[in-house]
Amino acid sequence: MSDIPEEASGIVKKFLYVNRKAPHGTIYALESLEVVLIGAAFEQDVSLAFLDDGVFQLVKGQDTADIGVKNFSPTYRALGDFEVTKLYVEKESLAERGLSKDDLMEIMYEDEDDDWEEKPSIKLVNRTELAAVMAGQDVILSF
Amino acid sequence: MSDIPEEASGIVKKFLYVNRKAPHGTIYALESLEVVLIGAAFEQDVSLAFLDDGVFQLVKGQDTADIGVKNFSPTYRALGDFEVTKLYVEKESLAERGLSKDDLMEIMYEDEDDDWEEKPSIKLVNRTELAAVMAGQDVILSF
Amino acid sequence: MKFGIVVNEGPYTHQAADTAYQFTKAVLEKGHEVYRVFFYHDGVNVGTRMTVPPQDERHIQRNWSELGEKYKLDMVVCIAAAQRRGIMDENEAKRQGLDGDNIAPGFRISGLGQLIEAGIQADRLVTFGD
Amino acid sequence: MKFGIVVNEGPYTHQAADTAYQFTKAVLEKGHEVYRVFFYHDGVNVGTRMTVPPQDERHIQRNWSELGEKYKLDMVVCIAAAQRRGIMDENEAKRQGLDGDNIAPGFRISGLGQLIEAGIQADRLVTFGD
Amino acid sequence: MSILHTVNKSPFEKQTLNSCIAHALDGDAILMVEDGVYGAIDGTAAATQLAANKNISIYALGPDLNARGLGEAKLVSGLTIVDYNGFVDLAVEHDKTQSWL
Amino acid sequence: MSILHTVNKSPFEKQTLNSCIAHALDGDAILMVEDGVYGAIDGTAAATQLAANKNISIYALGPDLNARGLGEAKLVSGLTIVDYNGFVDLAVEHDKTQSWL
Repeated sequence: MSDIPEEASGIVKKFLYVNRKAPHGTIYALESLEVVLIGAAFEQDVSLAFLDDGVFQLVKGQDTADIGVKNFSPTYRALGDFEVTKLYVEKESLAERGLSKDDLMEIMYEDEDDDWEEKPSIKLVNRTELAAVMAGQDVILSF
Repeated sequence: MSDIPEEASGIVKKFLYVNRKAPHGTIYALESLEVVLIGAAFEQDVSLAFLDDGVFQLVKGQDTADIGVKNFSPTYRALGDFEVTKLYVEKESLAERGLSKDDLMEIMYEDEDDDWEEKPSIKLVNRTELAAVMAGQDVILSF
Repeated sequence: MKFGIVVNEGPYTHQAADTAYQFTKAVLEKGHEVYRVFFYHDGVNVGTRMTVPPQDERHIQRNWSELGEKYKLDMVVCIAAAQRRGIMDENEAKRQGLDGDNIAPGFRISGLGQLIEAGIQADRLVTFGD
Repeated sequence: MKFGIVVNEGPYTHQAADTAYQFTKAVLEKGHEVYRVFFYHDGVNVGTRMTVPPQDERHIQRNWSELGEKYKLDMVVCIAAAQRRGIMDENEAKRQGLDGDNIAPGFRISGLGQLIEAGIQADRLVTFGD
Repeated sequence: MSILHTVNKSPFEKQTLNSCIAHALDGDAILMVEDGVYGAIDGTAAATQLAANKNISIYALGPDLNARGLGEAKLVSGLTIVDYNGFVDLAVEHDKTQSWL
Repeated sequence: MSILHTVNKSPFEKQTLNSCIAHALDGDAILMVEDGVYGAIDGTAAATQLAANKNISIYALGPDLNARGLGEAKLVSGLTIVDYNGFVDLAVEHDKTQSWL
């Protein structure tokens, strides 16, 4: 039962967090985000995929005051500060739900390899491209 | 702590238990059946509806030994002993799932008003007929 | 009008326990009566006093306990469902030989008959679940 | 080969906790290694010692505790998920000012980092949930 | 003997709304709550289904719409938005409630 | 980099199997477990979808089929039935596992 600290392990894997569920109706979106934030400290190669009802997690203007539940949606906009900068959003999932890119939050990060230029974290991909993203991973965590 | 009402209230309501979920994958079918069994002591006018994936609850030949889970399906056959004799099964739900009446357990009851003749508890109904059954109830419990 | 409320999912995982709370609160504030709140399936998990959610999140059990106290609600946790999920009051824990209990203030453990009775006695039975 | 196992649903309500158990047992009996079993979301509810299922049903917590003891498994309950759902060990209960704890033998409470670490260290990570 | 039907599942994930519509009768009402309110988005397959049922009143819970960022501009026409008090009123006005879980 | 996909939801209730099939690539495998095994019934809309994907291997967990009373005569052709040991072997043979929850 080795307890190697992550910096000593030297292993860098490609981690994909797959988000397929809507926010608020269930806790999976929120608790998935908590994994992503903690996971950021491990310096792995992290991507997030949003497909099916998971695209609803990124809809802008969420206001949970009247259901008495915490609004965690602003946290997605802070992901760049945790060096989580690859958010793949599936076009087909958006279209089936009557959504377009304009319905989503603007999520940016500062690219340290490009003079800290602000760049969008959301990458719109089609189903075929997303399948390729999935195929290229080492570890897939589904929520 | 007794499940038997302290005194007969005299009220007889039409209770419908709506079963829309498959057995074993979740506990809803089993715990719904537990309500039906306890409820039988209250001498209400009880019906059960099986539609959508709920029709899978009545499939014959279920053998749960290898998943290590209790096989509660034989209990449906004992419902007649509890005077629960109206099991409405939706034809459209069966057909969509590649099932016919022959795939279902035989569930019988003895009709005390007809010289204890054995009669089938399962009544196949179409969607329109089932909607009418629902409309005619006083209390609907969904699982 | 007299309402019965059925809560079929546990705290935080599904919104059902929250919606049921908001609905029950509205029922009471509008002057209706709540005959009973019955917690079934994972809903029994609402009734543990051991939850400690983050400071900036709602405390679902405490919300229910406070609503129950304010309006003298009869909040019943199903015994069969509770035994499967580890919700115990002092009597049950003793009977089962356990070293402690975890039921929250205002909740009581009883049988499924209490659900049927709510269906008989209430004018409307409203179910919240998954 | 080294496996990591993630269990995301609680006992009895979803089959996930059973399937995860059968899978983990098969992994071990085939001679593979299990780096860690991580209980997240409602999966933390598997780790309460207060469940008393009917005599004729399987005892999910006990199954896991026994498997854990036999193979010296590292069975970790996520602390954040556990706090929302009322699963406590002695230390956590003390820290939170609670009057008792409910964690089952063989389970320990720790952080989400243990899940990431399992993803890094294991050759295969397999998730069971709803 | 009219029914208030509640639907709390996304129609893009589950068949629940379809099944509810198929079993609702004239004079009944359908109230979308929790993730069920995603069924109120205009221009989707679910919206087409809703529109085909003229004699069933369609409601959605405002607090759940707001939580999910669904402003009125995005919603199907003919929908009535209610709050928790309105939910209670609907339960009173109809003879019984059926939750499509 | 092939994937073992697991699906544990009934295709008659949820969109999960559809989505999985739409994202699986040649050489991947799909294993139906728990209520997912209902996707193996022949002559349904789900079965038609499965059959259209020739280069993906389809498996179903035998213990879950038995629990649900689904004998081999009722199942789609070209399906391989495995037990928990077979599930472990599939996880070993593929580079990673994706659970469609």
